[in-house]
Amino acid sequence: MAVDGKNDSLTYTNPAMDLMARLPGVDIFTSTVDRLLTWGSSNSLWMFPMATSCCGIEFMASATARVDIDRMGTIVRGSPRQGDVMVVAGTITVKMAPRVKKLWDQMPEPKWCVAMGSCAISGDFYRDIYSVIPGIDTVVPVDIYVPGCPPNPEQLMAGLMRLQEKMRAQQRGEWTEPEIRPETEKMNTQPDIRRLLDDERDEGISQAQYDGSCSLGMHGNEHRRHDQVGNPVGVDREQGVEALILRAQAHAQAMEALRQEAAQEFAAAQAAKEAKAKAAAEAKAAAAAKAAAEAEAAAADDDASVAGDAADEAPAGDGETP
Amino acid sequence: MTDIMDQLLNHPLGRGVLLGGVLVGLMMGVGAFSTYLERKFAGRIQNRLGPTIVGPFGLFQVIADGIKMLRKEIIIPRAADPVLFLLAPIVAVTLTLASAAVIPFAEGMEPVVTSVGLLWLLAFSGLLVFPVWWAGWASNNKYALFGSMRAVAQGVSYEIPLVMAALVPVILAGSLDFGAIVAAQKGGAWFIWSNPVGAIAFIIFFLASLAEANRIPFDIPEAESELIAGPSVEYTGILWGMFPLAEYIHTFIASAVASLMFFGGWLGPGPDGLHWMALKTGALYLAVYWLRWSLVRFRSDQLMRFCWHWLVPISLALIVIATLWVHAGFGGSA
Amino acid sequence: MTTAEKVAALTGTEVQELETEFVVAPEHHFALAELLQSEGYTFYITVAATHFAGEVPNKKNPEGSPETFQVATVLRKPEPGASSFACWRVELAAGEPIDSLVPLFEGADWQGREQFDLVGVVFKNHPDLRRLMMPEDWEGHPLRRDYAIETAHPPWR
Amino acid sequence: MSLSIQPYSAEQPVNPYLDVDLYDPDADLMVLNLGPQHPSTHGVFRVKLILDGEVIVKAIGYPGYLHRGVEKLCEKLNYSNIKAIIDKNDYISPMINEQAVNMAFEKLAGVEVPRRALWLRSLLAEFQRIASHLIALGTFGLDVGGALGGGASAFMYCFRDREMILDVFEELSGCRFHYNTHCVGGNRHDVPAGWDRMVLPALEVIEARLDELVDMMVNNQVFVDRTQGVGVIPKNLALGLGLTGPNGRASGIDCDLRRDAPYNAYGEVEVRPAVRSAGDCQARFLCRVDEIRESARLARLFLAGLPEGPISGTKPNKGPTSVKIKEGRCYVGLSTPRGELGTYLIAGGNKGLSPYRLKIRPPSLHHLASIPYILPGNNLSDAIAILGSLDPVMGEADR
Repeated sequence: MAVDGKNDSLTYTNPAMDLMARLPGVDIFTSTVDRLLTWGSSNSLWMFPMATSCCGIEFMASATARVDIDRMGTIVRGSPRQGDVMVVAGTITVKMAPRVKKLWDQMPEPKWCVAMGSCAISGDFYRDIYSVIPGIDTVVPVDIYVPGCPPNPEQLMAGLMRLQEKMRAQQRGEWTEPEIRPETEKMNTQPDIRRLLDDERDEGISQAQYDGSCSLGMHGNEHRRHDQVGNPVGVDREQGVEALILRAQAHAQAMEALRQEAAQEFAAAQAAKEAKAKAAAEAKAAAAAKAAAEAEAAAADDDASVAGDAADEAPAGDGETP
Repeated sequence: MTDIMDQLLNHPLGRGVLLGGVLVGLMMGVGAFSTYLERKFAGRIQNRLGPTIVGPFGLFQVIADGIKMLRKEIIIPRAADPVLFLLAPIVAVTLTLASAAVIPFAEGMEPVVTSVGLLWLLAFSGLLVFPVWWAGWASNNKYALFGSMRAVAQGVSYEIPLVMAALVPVILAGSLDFGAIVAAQKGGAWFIWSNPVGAIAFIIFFLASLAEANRIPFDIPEAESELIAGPSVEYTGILWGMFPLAEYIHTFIASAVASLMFFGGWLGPGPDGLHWMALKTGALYLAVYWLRWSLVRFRSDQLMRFCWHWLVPISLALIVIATLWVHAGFGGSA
Repeated sequence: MTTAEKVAALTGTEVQELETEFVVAPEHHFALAELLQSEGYTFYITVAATHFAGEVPNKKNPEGSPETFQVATVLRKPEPGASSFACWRVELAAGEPIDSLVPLFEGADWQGREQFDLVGVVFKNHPDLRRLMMPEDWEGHPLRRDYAIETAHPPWR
Repeated sequence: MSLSIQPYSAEQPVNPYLDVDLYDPDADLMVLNLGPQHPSTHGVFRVKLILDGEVIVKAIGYPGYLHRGVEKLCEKLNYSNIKAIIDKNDYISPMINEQAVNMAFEKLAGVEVPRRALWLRSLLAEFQRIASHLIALGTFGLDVGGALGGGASAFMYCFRDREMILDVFEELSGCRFHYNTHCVGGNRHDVPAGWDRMVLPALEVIEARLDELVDMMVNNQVFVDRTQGVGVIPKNLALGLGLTGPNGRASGIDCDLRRDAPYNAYGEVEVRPAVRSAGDCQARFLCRVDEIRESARLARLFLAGLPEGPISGTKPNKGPTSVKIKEGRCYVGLSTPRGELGTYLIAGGNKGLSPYRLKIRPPSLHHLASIPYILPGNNLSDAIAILGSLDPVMGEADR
């Protein structure tokens, strides 16, 4: 799952395995151990539920008697520290996405992500809406997509089995292409964890994370400085509402100014059109008069209808302010 | 061969190493296998199957889980206290194993021969409050802190009825030695029915040891629906795995001690021996599961009220009655 | 005197039936809610604000029309056997605040906050008016007609 | 100085806008963020708790983590496409959500719905109510009993029974949920042959197993200790907050739209809503248990009396533009398992093809609005139980 080595959450290797790989003559042994480790990991996929909406219900149903995902050794843990597979079941919104990223960073390696349901995969119906993330793979790397709206519990189980197959294939070296989207590399949040034997970690990143987590309200006694009722300390409530009223009025005034501007433009355009149409009509009339001097008077009716068409072509407003 | 064994067993150091090794292996096996057993048992209670796919009857599930946990990354949170954080799970397992050292699974089969076995056991299981407290404190997580504070309050409170209920068989048998306590129950006179207080003392002892081991309905420190995982919420991989391991072993030891003190240990109808001890311990152990998967949990203040309003006065009364009973001449060997 | 007549007397509008939406001037809004509450309409049901974007002058509407808001309120009379509701609306100019019903109904708190968040109507005398649905730092009010549905919100969207 | 906060009561109400600094300047208060990702918040809901020890001093709720802009989307969609979206709002009872918007559309469009469709809708709604309440009971068990304990067993039992209802729906419409089986003017799927042979045994089994569940939960002293007198919502507060459905009826509000403002076929049968007066967690739990029994009774009535005839008053929809409502506005409410689901509709957007404004009155948001009032003064453990007993669905609350 390594991207390019920049994101240190993706380059973790177990120190014991690292040591063994460096010792001469133990390659055969390590490959056996590797197979054993993969067997263990793939048969004990503990899920950390990121269950937000409809799919969460089917996710819960997958743990119950009808399907019983515990048969393949999968149980649900509420803490990200003890999960192996994050199952994103449901729509992720803009408000929720930073939390998803944070919880994903809190999970220990090796870890996998399953996008369950069409909302998590692509946003589905809600893809174009201002508050919805168009697919969770823009936030965290996804290993398995389980399609459906919502997928049946059986489908989730099939997805997990597909993940097992992928893990085994990866261990054999058969499957190497990571399912990762380029947007993921641009994410600027980093894991809020300190790793053993990691000397090269930048302290600045850690500090930035810590500050960021404070702003999310995860640490500290922020209730002292944070507002109790939504207004900054020192501003009483009535004043706050007054400020909001002022803001709304300012907005309304701005809209009104825009409308006036548009009205002036409209009037100007209308006048220009009329002048143009009048000029055209006059030109036509002049031409017609010139022609009339030469031909019959019946041609004048046609000129009048042309002028009428020009007036009809005046642009209509789009019905809504921009 | 038997001579060497005898010599080894009679030598204090050799005995400690040999039986200690067996004990550690056995307890680790019990702790690990318990997770499988519990998942199967819970599955049957809930009309499910539990693990079936990994290995025959899902038996290798435990091994897979263990390998998985060993492989997982160990994360120490940035704001955590690294020393206490690492120390807590290790100490938890060590203390639990140490408390198991005095339990005789058959006559004379305890790694540490001492005449105050019960005292040793109660002392070590009482110390178990500390690693849980450290874990919660060192994690620098509010949920963990809540869990550990609840654990401390609960552990310290339930220690009292636990010890006082354990004193009842001690008074009846007149000894702190497990061997002597079991010997006093010879001839079918198990303490649970050979006297008026045994049954109640057993219930109190059992409930208090459930509370000590944080099992439902007393599992408020690790309340999954409130505190996610309680003190162990920040632990990953094998460090986390040590907590449930210690908990399972602790529960197993509590079952073993209860069967020693109230059900005659290895005594039984027919030939005495290890099989009776295993049977009784196993039955009590499954009863713990049964309770766990059919009850909801107390609230912390209700838990405290239950302890101080009911268990402590009743166990005090039990001690008095047991003393009078022994004084009247009905008691055991003493 | 029926409730409808009392309402008509209070608001000065013609009210035939309370279930059919009727228009009330903003200054009568709070008094009407108070009256209805004393008449048994004690169940707070909902408030729905609607934004009407004004029109720039065009051929069909050469004058144009200003931006307005409408706030509809529904109260229910919980009577076993025959429950009825009252539904009225207040028409507001842009930027004009409306009285909050929080002193009468606790439920108006979050409902008002939601309408403020999504539509941008300001509620006077609201004890805690801030965004409910969108993040606190969100810009704009999504349910306005002039808010584009696919507005981007970097870096997440 | 030690101050104590008592749980909400009519005599001593809780101030939800309490200024914590004024509460006790010397107290060492602690902020605990419950959620948005927490096992017991029933989706993504965040409560910021300010705690004095384990006692809650102030609770601030933050919904909106699942705000999907449904109302905005409805302004862009055609009438016949909207109900597929509304399904996803209250994802625990999608069947009734479809009916809610359809009722509003039919009222404004003036479409006559055939009698068979009305009865079929009522029948499906009652099934959905059973399924929804089963989830509510099960997850409440999970909240009180823990994911690794007796509560989990109750949860498993409830989901096991719910699967039978889903099978019934799957037989009818082909989906486990998000059925999309209602349309303006009638239904799309008629009852398959031999359906009653599947339905009636399911109802019997569910009713029989419900008794076991009640035995396990309500007749258990630990459960009673955890729920009795916890999270009491007095009647006046419930009225002011707009607490409808089982939560309101547990507080003594005798109001059920099925009986008081009958829609569908409810006017033709007698509905006996379960009303209790305690207003605590146990009353809410028992209200739901009683409603399951009542719904099973009603479902049997509706199944037995299902009239013959067409199931749709209009021709099948040929395209998305087949429903046109030029203008009008209305408020329509119906009773979902959570409470009164209202639809406030202003027609006339997009040349009559879409609503100009569709406001959904989500019962769950009103229920969640009660938490600043009823959480303070309670223990942290009780907060979980109270949240669970309100049975919120975040998809509906946030929309």
